[in-house]
Amino acid sequence: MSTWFNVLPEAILSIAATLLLIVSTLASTPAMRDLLRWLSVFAVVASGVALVYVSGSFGLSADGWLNATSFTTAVALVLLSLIGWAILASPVPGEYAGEWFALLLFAALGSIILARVANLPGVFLGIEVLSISLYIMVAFRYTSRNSLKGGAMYLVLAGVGSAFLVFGMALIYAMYGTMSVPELAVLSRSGALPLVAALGYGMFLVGVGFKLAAVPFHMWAPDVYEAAPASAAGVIASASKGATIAALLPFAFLLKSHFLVIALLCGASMIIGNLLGLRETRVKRILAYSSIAHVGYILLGFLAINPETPLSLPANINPDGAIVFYIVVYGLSALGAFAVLGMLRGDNIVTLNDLHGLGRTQPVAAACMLVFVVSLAGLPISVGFWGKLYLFSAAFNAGLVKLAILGLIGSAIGLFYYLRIIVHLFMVSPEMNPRGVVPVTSGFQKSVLVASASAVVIFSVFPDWLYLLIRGFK
Amino acid sequence: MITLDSAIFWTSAVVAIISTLSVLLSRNPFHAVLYLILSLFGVAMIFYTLGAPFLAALEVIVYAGAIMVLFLFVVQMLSPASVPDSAADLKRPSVGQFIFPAGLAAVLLTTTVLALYRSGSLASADDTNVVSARELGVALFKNHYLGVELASLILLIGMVGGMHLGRAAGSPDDAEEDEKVAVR
Amino acid sequence: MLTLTLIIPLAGVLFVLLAGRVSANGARVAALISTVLSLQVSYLLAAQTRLSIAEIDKLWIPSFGVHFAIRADWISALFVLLTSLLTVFAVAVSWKEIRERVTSFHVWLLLLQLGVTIVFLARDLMLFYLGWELMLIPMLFIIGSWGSGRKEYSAFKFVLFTFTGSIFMLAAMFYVYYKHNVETGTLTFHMDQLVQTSLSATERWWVFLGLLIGFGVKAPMVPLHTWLIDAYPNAPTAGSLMLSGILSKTGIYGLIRIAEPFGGEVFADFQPLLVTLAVVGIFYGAWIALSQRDIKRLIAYASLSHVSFILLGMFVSSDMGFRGGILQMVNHGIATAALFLIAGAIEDRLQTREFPSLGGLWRHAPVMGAFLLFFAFASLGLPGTGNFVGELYIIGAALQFHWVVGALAALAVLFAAIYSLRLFTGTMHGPEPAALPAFSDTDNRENLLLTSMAALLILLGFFPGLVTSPINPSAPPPAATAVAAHQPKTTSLLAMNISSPETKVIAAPAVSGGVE
Amino acid sequence: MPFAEPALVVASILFLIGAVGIVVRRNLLFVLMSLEVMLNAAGLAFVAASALHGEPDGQIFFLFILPVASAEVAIGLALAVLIYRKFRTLDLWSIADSAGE
Amino acid sequence: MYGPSFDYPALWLIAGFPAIAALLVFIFSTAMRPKTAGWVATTGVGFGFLWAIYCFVAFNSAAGEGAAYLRQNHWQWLDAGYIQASAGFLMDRVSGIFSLIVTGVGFLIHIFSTAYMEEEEGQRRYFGYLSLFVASMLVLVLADNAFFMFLGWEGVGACSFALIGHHYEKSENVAAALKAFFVTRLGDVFLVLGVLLLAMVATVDFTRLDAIAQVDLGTVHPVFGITNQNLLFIAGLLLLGGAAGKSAQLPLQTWLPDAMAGPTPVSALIHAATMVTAGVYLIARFHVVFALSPQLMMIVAAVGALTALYGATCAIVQSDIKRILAFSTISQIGYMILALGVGAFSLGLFHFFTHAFFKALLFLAAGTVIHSLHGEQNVFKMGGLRRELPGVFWATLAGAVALAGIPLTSGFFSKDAILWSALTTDRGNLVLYGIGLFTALLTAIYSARFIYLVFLGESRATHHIHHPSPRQTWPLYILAFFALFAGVLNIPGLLHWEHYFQPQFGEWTAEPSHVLSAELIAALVSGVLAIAGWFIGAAVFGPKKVDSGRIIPEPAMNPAAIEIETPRPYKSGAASFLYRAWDFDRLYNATIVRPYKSIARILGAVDEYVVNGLFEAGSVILQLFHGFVVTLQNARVGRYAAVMLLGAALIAVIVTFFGTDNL
Repeated sequence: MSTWFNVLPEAILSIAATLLLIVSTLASTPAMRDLLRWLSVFAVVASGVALVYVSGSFGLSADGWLNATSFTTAVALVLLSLIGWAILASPVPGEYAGEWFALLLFAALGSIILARVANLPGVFLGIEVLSISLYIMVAFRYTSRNSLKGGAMYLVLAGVGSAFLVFGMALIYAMYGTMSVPELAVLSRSGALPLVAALGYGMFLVGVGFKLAAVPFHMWAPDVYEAAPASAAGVIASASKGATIAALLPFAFLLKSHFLVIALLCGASMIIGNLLGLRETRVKRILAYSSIAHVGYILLGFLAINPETPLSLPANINPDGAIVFYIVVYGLSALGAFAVLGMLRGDNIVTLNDLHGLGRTQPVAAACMLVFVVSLAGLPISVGFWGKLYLFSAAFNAGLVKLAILGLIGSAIGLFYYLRIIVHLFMVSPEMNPRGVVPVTSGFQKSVLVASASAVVIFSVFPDWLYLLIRGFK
Repeated sequence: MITLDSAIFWTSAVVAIISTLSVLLSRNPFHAVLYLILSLFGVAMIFYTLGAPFLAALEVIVYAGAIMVLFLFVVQMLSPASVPDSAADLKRPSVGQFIFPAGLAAVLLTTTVLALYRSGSLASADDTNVVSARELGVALFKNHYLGVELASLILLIGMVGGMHLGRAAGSPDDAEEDEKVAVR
Repeated sequence: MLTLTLIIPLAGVLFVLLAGRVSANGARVAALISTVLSLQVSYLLAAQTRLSIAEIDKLWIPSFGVHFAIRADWISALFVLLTSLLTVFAVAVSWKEIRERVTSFHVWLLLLQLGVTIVFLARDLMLFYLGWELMLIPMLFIIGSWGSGRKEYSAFKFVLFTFTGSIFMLAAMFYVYYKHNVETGTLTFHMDQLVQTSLSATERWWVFLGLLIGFGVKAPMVPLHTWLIDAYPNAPTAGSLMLSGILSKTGIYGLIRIAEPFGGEVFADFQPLLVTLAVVGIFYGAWIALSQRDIKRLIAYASLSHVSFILLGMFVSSDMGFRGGILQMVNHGIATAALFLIAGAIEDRLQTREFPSLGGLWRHAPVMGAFLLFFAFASLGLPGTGNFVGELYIIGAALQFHWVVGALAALAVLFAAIYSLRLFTGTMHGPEPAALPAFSDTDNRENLLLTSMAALLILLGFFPGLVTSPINPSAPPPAATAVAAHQPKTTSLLAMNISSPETKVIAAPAVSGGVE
Repeated sequence: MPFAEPALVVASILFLIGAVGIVVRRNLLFVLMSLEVMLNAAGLAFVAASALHGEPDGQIFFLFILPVASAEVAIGLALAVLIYRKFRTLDLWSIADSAGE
Repeated sequence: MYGPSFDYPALWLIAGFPAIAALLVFIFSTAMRPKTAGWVATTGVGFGFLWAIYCFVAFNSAAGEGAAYLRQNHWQWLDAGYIQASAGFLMDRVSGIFSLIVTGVGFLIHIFSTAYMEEEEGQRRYFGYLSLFVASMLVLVLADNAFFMFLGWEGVGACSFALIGHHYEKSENVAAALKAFFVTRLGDVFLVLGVLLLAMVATVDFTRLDAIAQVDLGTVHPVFGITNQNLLFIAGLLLLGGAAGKSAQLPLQTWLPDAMAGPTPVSALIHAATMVTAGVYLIARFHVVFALSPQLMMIVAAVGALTALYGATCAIVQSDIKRILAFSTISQIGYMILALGVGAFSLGLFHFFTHAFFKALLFLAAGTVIHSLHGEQNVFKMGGLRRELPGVFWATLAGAVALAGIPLTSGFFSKDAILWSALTTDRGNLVLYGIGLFTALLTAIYSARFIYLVFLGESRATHHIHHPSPRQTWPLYILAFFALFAGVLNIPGLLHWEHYFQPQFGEWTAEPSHVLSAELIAALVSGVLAIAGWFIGAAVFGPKKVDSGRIIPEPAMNPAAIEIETPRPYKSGAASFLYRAWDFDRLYNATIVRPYKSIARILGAVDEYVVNGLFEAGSVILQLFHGFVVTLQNARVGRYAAVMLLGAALIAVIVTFFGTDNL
């Protein structure tokens, strides 16, 4: 069986996306557009199956481009399921649904590539596939000035980011003359890092940091999140971050040389991210800031990784496992929160005042929001709490006490704005709502929401089940 | 001693840098585009001296030929000629605006140069071996087919984006567009 | 029994949700039923723990070694009993006061009860912490949505304070957990294992400090009390009742059941500071209470003073003080609840809590006045109410600790008298304010509640042994052997040996002696 | 002849000029051009690097940069056109300051 | 076996009857008619009285068999460390006498009240607390240990608060009630501490108090690091403080005059039977502790003597009829304390015994007078009531002469015996005796003044007279009888009383010399002095001595500051000073009350702005940081890119200059 075969998941997604584009021209009625939704879901599921099928059957394959260890498979599946969830939850009444789903599929493609890729151009191309489709999703509603604004900003800054990424790669390549990550890992572990490579990795981190919206490369996040359609923002927050982290994981060997840099990114994100949210009144921006902070927590886990050992998902406190766990946890909660916002209003800007009285007019949606926000805040006994506990205990085991304390402080600050969301949701009467929001929610989306909320609840009570689930992917 | 190659290299380097600077400083988009084309030519020459004639050609054809022309079209379409050069966004940035970024750039540059020359650990091939188009093609399609696929997909996505956003050009009516592109 | 105490509130939540669909009263009734049930259950549990410890221990989250481990010895069971009792009261007082979104109110109330019960029963640190934090959100809602005045602000303040404190607590717990893992290689949060962790003195110092901050905020211990001054008055009556009656007890409970075992010998280093803080708190609260214009704020400060009194009893580290503290926790829970109930009733009738617009109410509400007088006397520690016994024990213990502390504690009793009677005379006595609206006396529901509370206090006043006698002399009991040792061979709470005088009468001795 | 290292220096100079351009220019078109300059400089760096090692991989990477750059430009310019329609200007500052919706 | 049986009746019922009555009144208060409430309470106390007699007789028969006390121990009440107390009742000689007086006089006062309170509001409340008052006092005197006694002790305080503030509409009454409670409460603090000390050192079980004498005085106490002797001394002082609080002795006497705010029968109860005598009981009960240390006895005697003098001096100038009696009470209690202080414990009790009668009598009489004058209390607006209320007059006269200690009245015997002991016991001395004598003179003077101003001379009253009902007068007559003849119980030479208490106080009593001749001379001296005093009083305040022009204003109490604020009623500053009760109130207000309040206010501000401010400041700082980081977020691509560039430059610098293989 040729190693071609290992490309199957990606192939399925790309073919499905192209087909979708073609079919979408025929889809004129809403019913048919729902068909498109299911088509793309099917594609995602199919490529997931393919992933499981090819997992572990090859080492490096596609001539060193992809690898398919159980770990990468697990990560890829996590990302896929997140995007699949986004496809289910994203309300697309418009005519151009086909393109939307196609773009989501492209994003999925980029993500799983990033989860599995094993060399530098792969990383670059994966990131580009992901982010270019995201540009378009951000600017999808081109009739709104906001979307155009955000789209342009995202495009330019992301371009800068990837330019740094590529330049860094160039320097690395200039140093070592190879582009395969495993080889780089071996080379970099041997002795002190030469300055050129160090600089190259530094710039590489700039690019990655931008995709992650880690401080100080976070500036774009609030504006873009606000400009983008809620579900797109959800994808940016959950899947694209997760994919970038996944792409970063093979570079764990950097911890030997660039620990200080990453630690700074991590600390700054945890503190400044939460500080930024403190008095924000626009909900999407709040979520953007919280996403920045969460990147900080995830990086904390990344810092705890032991560069010498291969990545794995053991049962106990283990950074790699903790990170994957957290990607799921955070992704679920963030997607859910954004989905609720998406149902809330047609336009982009949702202020806290728009939430007034939701607890009484739309108890179900509000309850779901409560679950998601509590999980984001990491209040016990939410699954978010368990995720944080995994991360922090991993960090603590690795001796990163100071950073862990910083993280605790950060989450204490962060609690403030999460609480504000809750208060505005439940403790203000609907009359106080300036724009008299009557949320438009289709029964379908509602059920999706409830499903994911209850998933969050269940995993909150039995976090191990989620763990088993992740590890079950093989 | 100055060989022909080194002469070409240095002159084209200087040309590239100066013309890029003037892109940065010019006030008229037309001129900017032309300067950029010039700097691309310079880079193409450098490619040539680095033994990548095929890429040099591509640089000229794709970058200068295609992308820049696209720029020109847009510039014409938006006809900033009607906009006076004195428009706020076309003014040449004041020196004050330059200080901060230029400073940072200087820092980055110095670190890079330091890295390149202090460590000197770069394995420099004594003689540049020219990579022919054939070798390139072979390497590309033998080892990097996945990359090619992805690149093509990227172009496809770009096309989708262009099409989607281009739609707006057709319809003057926002209201109906609104619910066409409606997505939350 | 043990699991039922946790299951009933949960089932109650569902029950309330269903009944709430029918009508508001449905929700009320449902909540009442479930709380009364859990009262019954916890009574039986308490009766059982007089003989033996009830315990459940299941591995819950293997990847963390979190156990679902709950154990009820006498003290835990006692506070579970208090909790369910006060929850019944809370439901009852809210009957008329809570008029909108009744269902969700009771849901939150029951969740609160669940959290508190977990805290009192948990033997697993993580489980304890979960219960601890489980109290936050319900309280946030109860204060924030049904409170009065600056309710959101108060709710925020409460949650932020408690959460920040609990972060320190969690850090301390986690450190022990980590050390234990390093030592034994097993991941477990179970207290019985963790207390065996060998920690250096400095480690213990820090761990104890972390736990102290966490619990001190909740108790509250001066100077971590400022959330209370906003939260107590602005919460709905049920809320302040739960806050002052139970949530403060969770802090103290944590101190004696978790902080002290982990603190171990370093507790001695902290003792002077802690005793000082407690004494300061007593006078601070008592003194400021006098200067308040708002009756609920007055009660809040008074409660602060009482809690400090309890803490004093706990900190002087003597059996007597411990017994006094435990007894006083129960008394304070009931008495303050009653005071808040009456204050709430007054506010509900007059829409004001300010002294200047109160006074001379006795003519209109003699019964309420009588009750208020009784509970004011109770809170100033009049003999015949349990408060006296508790305070007497504490003063006695303090006197043994150091005569200055003892003297100050005794003096505090005078101060207590001052603010308590200020509360009474300010509302019931004196000339009526101009334009006093029609003021109705307490209705039967309130009378029933207050009577039962008063009866309880008097009962404890004459038979304090009901609470204290089962307490194991080796107090505070190290968890494992808690209360295994005490005697009474009956499973009724009222198993005081109240013997008729004959038993005590012995033959008349020689001339010097007397007829006994 | 060892032009590789000088070429790398030139590349970084171009790259930084592009970066500075993005910072200082307010007009979207100019910003996009600077972006092109940066990507192109990165490509140049790769070619130089491959010249160092005398193998084609670096040049291949340049081949991957090309489509990315063009795709970005395509979308960017499309956005520019739309933005000009909506805001009657390409000045990113005034666009940023102008109200949404 | 001696259970509660016919021979040994259940003691608790003595307190139980009034308590049950009170309970009934409270529970059915809304259902009951006010009249019924009155009768229920009265019946309860009445039964209590009868039962007390029964128990007392039973005890005496047991005592005949050589038993020192009856005791019934019901259950272990307190059980922690050294605090061990049973809920038990004890009947011995002391508590026997006390319970008889309390129930008996209380009963009479109840009867009186049923008439007195007829028109008043809130009768149910009144009677409920009144009989609860009696019940608590009975618990106080019948308890078998100090802790259980404290139950009654505090109960008395609580009821007195409720009763003094009976007319709660007027702020000054409330203020008076609060004052009474707080001052006595201060005493209680001392008492608690003292009791705890005793419990720690020896025991507070009343049947085992002799154990205190067995304590080795030399050893150093482990907890306090001082010898047991000093410890007992301190404990004694604390007990004295407690006694001073309840018994209105210096320096805690200020509450008693203001306690007049309550209805008059309440004052009668407080002064004669219940509250103020608690201190006497306490010291008598703990006589061992005091007798152990001469200095302590000295202090007690000094306090008693000074208080006696103080009360007399104040009483002599008062204008309010009830204040006169109040100060006289203070003075008379002073006598009792003096007696205890000089070691004549039984005589202290004897004076308590006699005093109970005539003081109750005087108060009830005063009540009747006030009643018949429609609430007029200023003696200078009375006079000439003899013609209107002859019965009341004669009764009052009996009480007055007894108070004055005119020979052959009860007061004479008790007081004279005290003076004699003050002179001749080894604990006594000439100074004490002198003070006592002088006080006796003053006492006689103001007694006479009382009679003359109120009953004799021409009427200065404005109202027409309202005649009392027999339910008011008969108690007066009964009390008058005892006031006159109760003295026979301790006629010098026979001394039944002292012999009766011999087993109780036994070796602790300081024996006065029993030289009959000398004793008779002393008696003669005091008798003559009393008579002389009476005549002086008559001479000064007699008929036609007091013109209606010269009227002393009655004190106006300022509720805010609980003190007597009056213009100088007399021309002489000294008189005004005495009139204002030596300005103790002003002193305490200036030194204690006002500072306390202001500190409270200051602390309140501190908590509001400093302690709370700290935490508020934290949030403010956070918000400042927020503002700082959020200013950069102005949607401008250029600036965002600049920040990115900054980050890149930082990373480059770190990597280059801080080394790559760091950490």
